[in-house]
Amino acid sequence: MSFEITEDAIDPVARKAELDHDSAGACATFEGWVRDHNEGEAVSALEYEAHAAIASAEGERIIGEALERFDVLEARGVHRVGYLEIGDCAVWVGVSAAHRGAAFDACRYIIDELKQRVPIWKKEHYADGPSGWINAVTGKETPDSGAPR
Amino acid sequence: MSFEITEDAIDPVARKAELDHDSAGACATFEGWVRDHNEGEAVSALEYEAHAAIASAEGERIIGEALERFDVLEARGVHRVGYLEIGDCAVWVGVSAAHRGAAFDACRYIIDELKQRVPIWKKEHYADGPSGWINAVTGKETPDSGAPR
Amino acid sequence: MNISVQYFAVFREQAGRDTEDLTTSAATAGELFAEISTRHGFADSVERCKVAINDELASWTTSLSDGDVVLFFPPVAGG
Amino acid sequence: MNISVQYFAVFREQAGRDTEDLTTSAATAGELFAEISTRHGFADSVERCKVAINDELASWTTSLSDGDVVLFFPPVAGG
Repeated sequence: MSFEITEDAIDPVARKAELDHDSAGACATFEGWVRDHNEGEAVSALEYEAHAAIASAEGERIIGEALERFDVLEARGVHRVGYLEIGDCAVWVGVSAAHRGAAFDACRYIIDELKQRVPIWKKEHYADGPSGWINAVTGKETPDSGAPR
Repeated sequence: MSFEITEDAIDPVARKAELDHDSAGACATFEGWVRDHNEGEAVSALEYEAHAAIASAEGERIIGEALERFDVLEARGVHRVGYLEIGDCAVWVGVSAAHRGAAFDACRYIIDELKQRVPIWKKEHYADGPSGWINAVTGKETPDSGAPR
Repeated sequence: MNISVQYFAVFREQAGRDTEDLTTSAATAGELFAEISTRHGFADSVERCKVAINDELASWTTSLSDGDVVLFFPPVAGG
Repeated sequence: MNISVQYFAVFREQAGRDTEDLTTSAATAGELFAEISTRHGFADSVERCKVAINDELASWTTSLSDGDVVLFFPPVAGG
């Protein structure tokens, strides 16, 4: 399995070991961390929700695309769900290749596509106020009435 | 110290910890591994030589340039010297930033500049023959007579 | 036609529920979304949302069949 | 003028030594490189090599002074 949705803390060391390959001269990784701000607001924590089955399948598809499009050897991704705190790793992507150009390009392709296509949502908890669902398209939060309007 | 030349095995976990920052939402890393081939020849090991003082100073300069040019929070690099085997990590670069675009761009800038500017040389040991110094410009080895001609 | 709908993230909160069983004359996923979107006051447009039918991503023009489970996904925001 | 030269990597192997003390009339680092390059049969052109004087990177047009330690670097290949 090249892509996984998990409720556990991500272990980058174990994941990177899956990229080992005697022909690999380059390894590019990306980690998305929970940061303390978004669009000027102080964030205290994040909650990630996913449709695990569809998210896993779409993540696998993206990894497969990267392996086809770029001259790379191995590629893996994992996204965590649940309640995360500042500094926690929410997503990890890693790619190994003979040369660095393809490793960087594939790694960036995977994270860009994951963020656009995989059914995962995040709700920000603010230091000074209620929470809000984040909208990847605008970066702004979606109105969250908490009840039908 | 943001850049270091070391004779010891590189510890990516310890290095990455230096990138922690509450405002960081993205972390891009690059590792250069010793691969089992170059330009069609089977490689059994690599030997890296550096002028440590000048290499460290030039590496620090490159990290400083990356911090100025890109909207990043922390950047670090380390290059190992000595005798390395297939799969060993020869160079590690890591960058943290609020957003992923700057993290990727700065990480790539640093490794590209390191490879062009820092006085480090590598000698390949081949599975079936003598060794040869590698030339970054052409990717081919430089004639190595082992004695004045 | 009887359809079972599942809501995620902000849609779940705006609809005030996880799932909903309903009878509809909507022929496609897109028509069903328009119908529900009006009723629950969803703020997001169809272009930015996604739909899955019976646990597979589908398109808004996919025809609905009796007994389908339709999942409405607001704009994604992983990473 | 007395200069001390240090060789690295393939230059060290081609020169058959780490260091060399010599008397030269070369005015610049580039002139000294040309002189030595011919003698030791270095294959690399000045455009692809680097020079450091007294442990600081320098340019090929830098003037030499008596007692300088000049380091000749073949094309680098880290990573």
